[in-house]
Amino acid sequence: MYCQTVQVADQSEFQGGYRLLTLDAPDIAPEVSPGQFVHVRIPHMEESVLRRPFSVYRTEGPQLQILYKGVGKGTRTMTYLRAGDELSLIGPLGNGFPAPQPGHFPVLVAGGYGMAALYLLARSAPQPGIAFFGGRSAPDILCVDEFESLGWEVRMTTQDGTRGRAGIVTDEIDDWWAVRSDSQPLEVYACGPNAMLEAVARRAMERDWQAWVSVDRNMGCGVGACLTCVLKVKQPDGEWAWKRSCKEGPVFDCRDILWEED
Amino acid sequence: MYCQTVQVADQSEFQGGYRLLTLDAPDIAPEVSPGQFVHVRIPHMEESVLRRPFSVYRTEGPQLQILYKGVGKGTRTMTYLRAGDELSLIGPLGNGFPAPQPGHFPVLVAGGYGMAALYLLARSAPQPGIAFFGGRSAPDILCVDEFESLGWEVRMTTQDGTRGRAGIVTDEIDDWWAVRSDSQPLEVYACGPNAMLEAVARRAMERDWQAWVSVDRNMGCGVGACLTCVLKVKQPDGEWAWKRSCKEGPVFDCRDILWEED
Amino acid sequence: MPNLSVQLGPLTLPTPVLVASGTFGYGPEYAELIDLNQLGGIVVKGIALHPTKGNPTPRTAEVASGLLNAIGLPNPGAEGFIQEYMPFLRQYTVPVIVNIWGKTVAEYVDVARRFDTVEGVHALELNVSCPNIKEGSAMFGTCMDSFRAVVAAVRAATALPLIVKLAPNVSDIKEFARAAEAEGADAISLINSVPAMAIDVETRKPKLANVTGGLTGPAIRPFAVKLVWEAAQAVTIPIIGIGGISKAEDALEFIIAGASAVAVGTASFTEPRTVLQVTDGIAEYLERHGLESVDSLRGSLNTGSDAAVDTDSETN
Amino acid sequence: MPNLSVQLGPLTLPTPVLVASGTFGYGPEYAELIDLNQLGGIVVKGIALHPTKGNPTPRTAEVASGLLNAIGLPNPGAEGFIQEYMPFLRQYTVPVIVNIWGKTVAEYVDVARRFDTVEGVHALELNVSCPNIKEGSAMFGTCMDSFRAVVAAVRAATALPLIVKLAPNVSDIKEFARAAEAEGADAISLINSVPAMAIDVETRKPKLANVTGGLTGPAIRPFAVKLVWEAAQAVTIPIIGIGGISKAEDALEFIIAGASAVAVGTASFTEPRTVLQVTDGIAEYLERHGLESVDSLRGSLNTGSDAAVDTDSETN
Ligand SMILES: Cc1cc2nc3c(=O)[nH]c(=O)nc-3n(C[C@H](O)[C@H](O)[C@H](O)COP(=O)(O)OP(=O)(O)OC[C@H]3O[C@@H](n4cnc5c(N)ncnc54)[C@H](O)[C@@H]3O)c2cc1C
Ligand SMILES: Cc1cc2nc3c(=O)[nH]c(=O)nc-3n(C[C@H](O)[C@H](O)[C@H](O)COP(=O)(O)OP(=O)(O)OC[C@H]3O[C@@H](n4cnc5c(N)ncnc54)[C@H](O)[C@@H]3O)c2cc1C
Ligand SMILES: Cc1cc2nc3c(=O)[nH]c(=O)nc-3n(C[C@H](O)[C@H](O)[C@H](O)COP(=O)(O)O)c2cc1C
Ligand SMILES: Cc1cc2nc3c(=O)[nH]c(=O)nc-3n(C[C@H](O)[C@H](O)[C@H](O)COP(=O)(O)O)c2cc1C
Ligand code: FES
Ligand code: FES
Repeated sequence: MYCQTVQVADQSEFQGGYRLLTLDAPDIAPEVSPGQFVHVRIPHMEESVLRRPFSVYRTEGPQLQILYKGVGKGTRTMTYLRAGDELSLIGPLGNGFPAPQPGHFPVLVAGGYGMAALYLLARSAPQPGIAFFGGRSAPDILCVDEFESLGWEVRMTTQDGTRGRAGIVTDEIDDWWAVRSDSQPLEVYACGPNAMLEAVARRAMERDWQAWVSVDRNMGCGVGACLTCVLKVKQPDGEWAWKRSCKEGPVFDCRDILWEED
Repeated sequence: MYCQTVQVADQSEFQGGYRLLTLDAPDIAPEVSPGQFVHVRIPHMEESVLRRPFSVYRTEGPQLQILYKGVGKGTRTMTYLRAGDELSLIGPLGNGFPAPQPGHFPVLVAGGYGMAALYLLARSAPQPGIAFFGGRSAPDILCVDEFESLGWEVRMTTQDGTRGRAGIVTDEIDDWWAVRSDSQPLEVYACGPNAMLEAVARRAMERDWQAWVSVDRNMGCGVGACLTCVLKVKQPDGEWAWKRSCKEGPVFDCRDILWEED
Repeated sequence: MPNLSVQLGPLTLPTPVLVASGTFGYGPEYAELIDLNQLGGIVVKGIALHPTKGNPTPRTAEVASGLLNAIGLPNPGAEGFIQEYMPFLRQYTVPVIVNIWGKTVAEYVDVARRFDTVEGVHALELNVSCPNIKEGSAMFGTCMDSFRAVVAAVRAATALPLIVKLAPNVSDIKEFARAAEAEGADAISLINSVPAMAIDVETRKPKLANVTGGLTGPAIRPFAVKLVWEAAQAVTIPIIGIGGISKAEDALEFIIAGASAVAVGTASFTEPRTVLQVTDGIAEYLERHGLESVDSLRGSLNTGSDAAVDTDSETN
Repeated sequence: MPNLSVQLGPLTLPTPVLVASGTFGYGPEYAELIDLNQLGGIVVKGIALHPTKGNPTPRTAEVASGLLNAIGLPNPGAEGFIQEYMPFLRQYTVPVIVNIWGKTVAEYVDVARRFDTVEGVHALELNVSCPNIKEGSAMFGTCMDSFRAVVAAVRAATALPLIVKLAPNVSDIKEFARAAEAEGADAISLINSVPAMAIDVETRKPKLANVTGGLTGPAIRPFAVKLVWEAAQAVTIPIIGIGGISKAEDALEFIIAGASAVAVGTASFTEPRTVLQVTDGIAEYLERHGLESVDSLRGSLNTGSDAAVDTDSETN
């Protein structure tokens, strides 16, 4: 973990309102493992005391990339960053995904920035698997080429039917599962809206898949000190405890999460 | 008086750390009279609740220009403005200088941005006169060509002697006064550091010159509502009263100011 | 178009958005920029019986998301104000609320009484939250006995609608809200500026000549919203919410917390048209949410099931 | 190189810059980023006798120049803390100050007593400023009788240096500062977070699940500096100044106002190295001004001739 001033190498429009931010972070980038995030201090937001967390989309040598959308004050201010600007980064943070095991079939489920958050995992998997991407509309489906060029099969659903199947991502998963003949045990990795994660988790628990979900909670410190980002996790004794999604997470075994919470 | 969003037409380096900001302000610019100021809401300073006041240096049709120096948070943030950026302006504000009278000889005394603040007056005077500019060093002497091209004689003093005479501005004024033969009554207009204004005022009162000074006080509202910018002004009954430098000023007859104040 | 008018006891306001005392002068200062008739009301700068000069300079200092001020309540006195400014204000339909202060109960009573017969004055706002106004060593705004005494005396002295402006620096705002109600106030307004100070570390001098001052602006809003919410649970008289309002959303926080009206203060310095932008934004919000009046939004905070319903729950 | 060490009664700190309770965890969280031995002291997150879960989420919300929090004092309990974290903390030379709280005087006494025999604990900070800690209906931090009772009881129960952390929401901080001193506190720290709230106007729900929370960060600094300045005039025991410190200049304001040491809170979230930057900046300032120690700067505010010397002068 570092806290460093890094330089913007490039920023460009991506797709569907997303932007691609490339940072020169020679110490941090090589140490990022799939599912980890960085905590960004956004310049020119003097009124804001909090950083903003972003998953690492790709790393390439000394560089790391973030794929983000301008949804609020922080992310909209980020759009002003230009090559050469400096910003402070803490990272890599969080536990990240457990590595896919040889002999298991990897399945990805993603919505929104989850497609970016799963890319490093796809790249490091011992074998390509299948990826289910869901979104509202065609522009919300990101990075398909990148996954396909790694050999992954990508199945898409959009609510308005403008790309892939019309519907939600779990419709497609259910159909795939219903006709699946391969007997390798699944390893499912999901990152997206909470409702998507819960729907995946319920299926995983029913059908006995191993499934990890990466949750999105408001964060303060990002390093485990402030106890902002907690969620309820089941304990061996039947009780529950708050766990910090920045430290014990953001990736949790879906069976451990107390899903009633939200 | 307007409160309007205007556009930056241009911003460029000037000299001595000063920058020249040109604004498209078609309603405001034509109404500015010499010695008036505008109150600027500086963009990207969300933590700041106050505007910053600036004298109008030049107006040209729909444009007005400000000559300013990055001395603090606000003015340093202003340096980021680029052509096309928008900002909110209140103006024209303040009383401005009384117009020079025909038959009187106009004398300007300036330090710092005062050289810019007196330009419109020089341009509108019925006859050119003499201008005394003082500064720490050569780069602090601004706009000499502009005044000379209007026919004014410009005498300069710098503390380090790098331009004009070594010393302070009143040295030069005293020498000029000692050998002056012309008998026209003087009208003196001064804008600069408080010590300069006071030194000029003392001479004016001794030698019976008509002299106006433009004072620089911290401002809040800029329009007379908050009572931040007050200074002590003598009353006919021998008492004193606070007067608002944004409303009754920033230009005062030097005889009216209670100089003991500072 | 939703109905924007609100009722503060006997006082009807055309819109729920006032300008706060001391931040809008006496009316003429902003009249070139703003149509005063579009305001919910003008609360003029604090008026005492006799003219007062106010504090030495510097009187203000900018701080993070806020302003420190120690202006010192300079004013032309009741007579001066009536002569200099009332003829101007009478040209408008906007309700004029005179913010009054004094150094003793008797002075408060005298200045209140003076305004009873003045045409065009719609209400009085009692400024008991100025730290300097002392009777003996008690402070009217934070000492319960003096507070009750001054509210009761002014209530008896005026037939005008009476708004009592509360000090924020008390450990239980509910007590003061209830006392104001019990002593006959028609409404309460809160908060006044928060006692504070700033130091120039290079000179080791206070940034204000007066050493201490009052903090206002966005920095105090969460503190003010909390106090308004508490007060709203303690009294039935209407509340004017004040503190750091610079956009419609901020004003809506106060209304949802229980305020019937709000006042814009420091934000007028940043952007004179704030009061109108806030008014338009409230209208737009009511329309979008299908609400017919400000009253139907007032106090509608949904504290949910999870949420603690009293104010004594754990923080930190 | 000026001497940065400061004395808080019996407690010696290597530098005057601590990290504030609840904003730096229990030590390990930031240890990868910061050499803990460079800190003036670590004040750990509030510890109760028994483990506590804390509040529902959302627990924080960002506001203008500040943070609202209602974390709810989750903690592993005294035993859990001692087992999980003290072995780690003993590896460092940095003074460890344990922030303690309870729901009754008896609980405070028990948790204080538990730490008396724990190696590596340098002092206790008594958190009486958490709004939830009630005995009957009294709040320890704002009700003088309960305040005195808990300070006296804990004082009798511990031989460790005792720091009492004051609540900001009282009408006269001097009374509480004097009471802490009278009951035997070795030092006081202030301020704790300021009761506040924020509302999401679209959902009409509070932004915190707990409805209300505590405001911290730059927004509260001018308020905190004023309270420290007042407290410094009321007591002779040392003061730890807290509230919105994010750079050396901010810390120097507190020291010039009368604090012997300071603590960095929310700013650690924004920039974990703040505590070190503040320390370096203080050293640089002392050197530049030819001052040999923090003590020679402490309380050196020059209120001048013009300036009012009491706290009761006019604002507004
Ligand atoms: C582990 C993780 C990884 C993420 N990865 C990505 C990614 O790769 N790409 C992407 O686009 N997004 C990602 N996000 C989401 C991203 O962090 C948010 O979109 C971003 O924080 C939004 O900030 P904002 O200021 O633009 O907008 P908003 O969310 O609108 O913020 C508005 C307001 O919300 C409040 N707020 C924000 N955070 C908090 C908090 N912790 N506590 C209280 N209030 C808060 C603030 O008041 C803020 O001003 C990730 C989130 C997490 C937790
Ligand atoms: C009538 C008038 C005309 C001027 N014309 C010019 C000009 O033409 N060119 C030029 O360069 N300068 C001009 N100035 C000066 C210019 O306004 C200041 O340089 C500018 O305000 C500095 O702002 P700043 O934030 O950069 O720096 P600083 O002065 O360093 O501001 C630092 C801090 O000072 C404080 N501060 C500023 N104003 C106030 C206030 N009113 N009350 C309390 N605290 C305050 C704030 O905390 C601010 O952050 C003029 C000033 C006046 C009064
Ligand atoms: C410069 C200034 C002068 C003020 N003068 C008065 C006053 O005369 N009487 C009064 O009751 N309040 C006065 N106030 C307090 C405001 O009316 C208001 O309560 C406070 O500013 C909080 O609102 P804000 O955060 O929107 O500014 C003054 C505030 C400021 C900033
Ligand atoms: C997230 C958070 C948790 C806190 N927890 C505690 C606590 O457990 N005990 C305590 O006495 N103060 C606690 N505080 C208050 C801080 O110690 C400090 O007094 C306050 O944050 C003001 O300082 P700041 O403005 O620098 O943050 C907490 C503050 C924050 C922001
Ligand atoms: S964000 Fe602070 S503990 Fe997770
Ligand atoms: S700046 Fe507000 S009265 Fe002059």
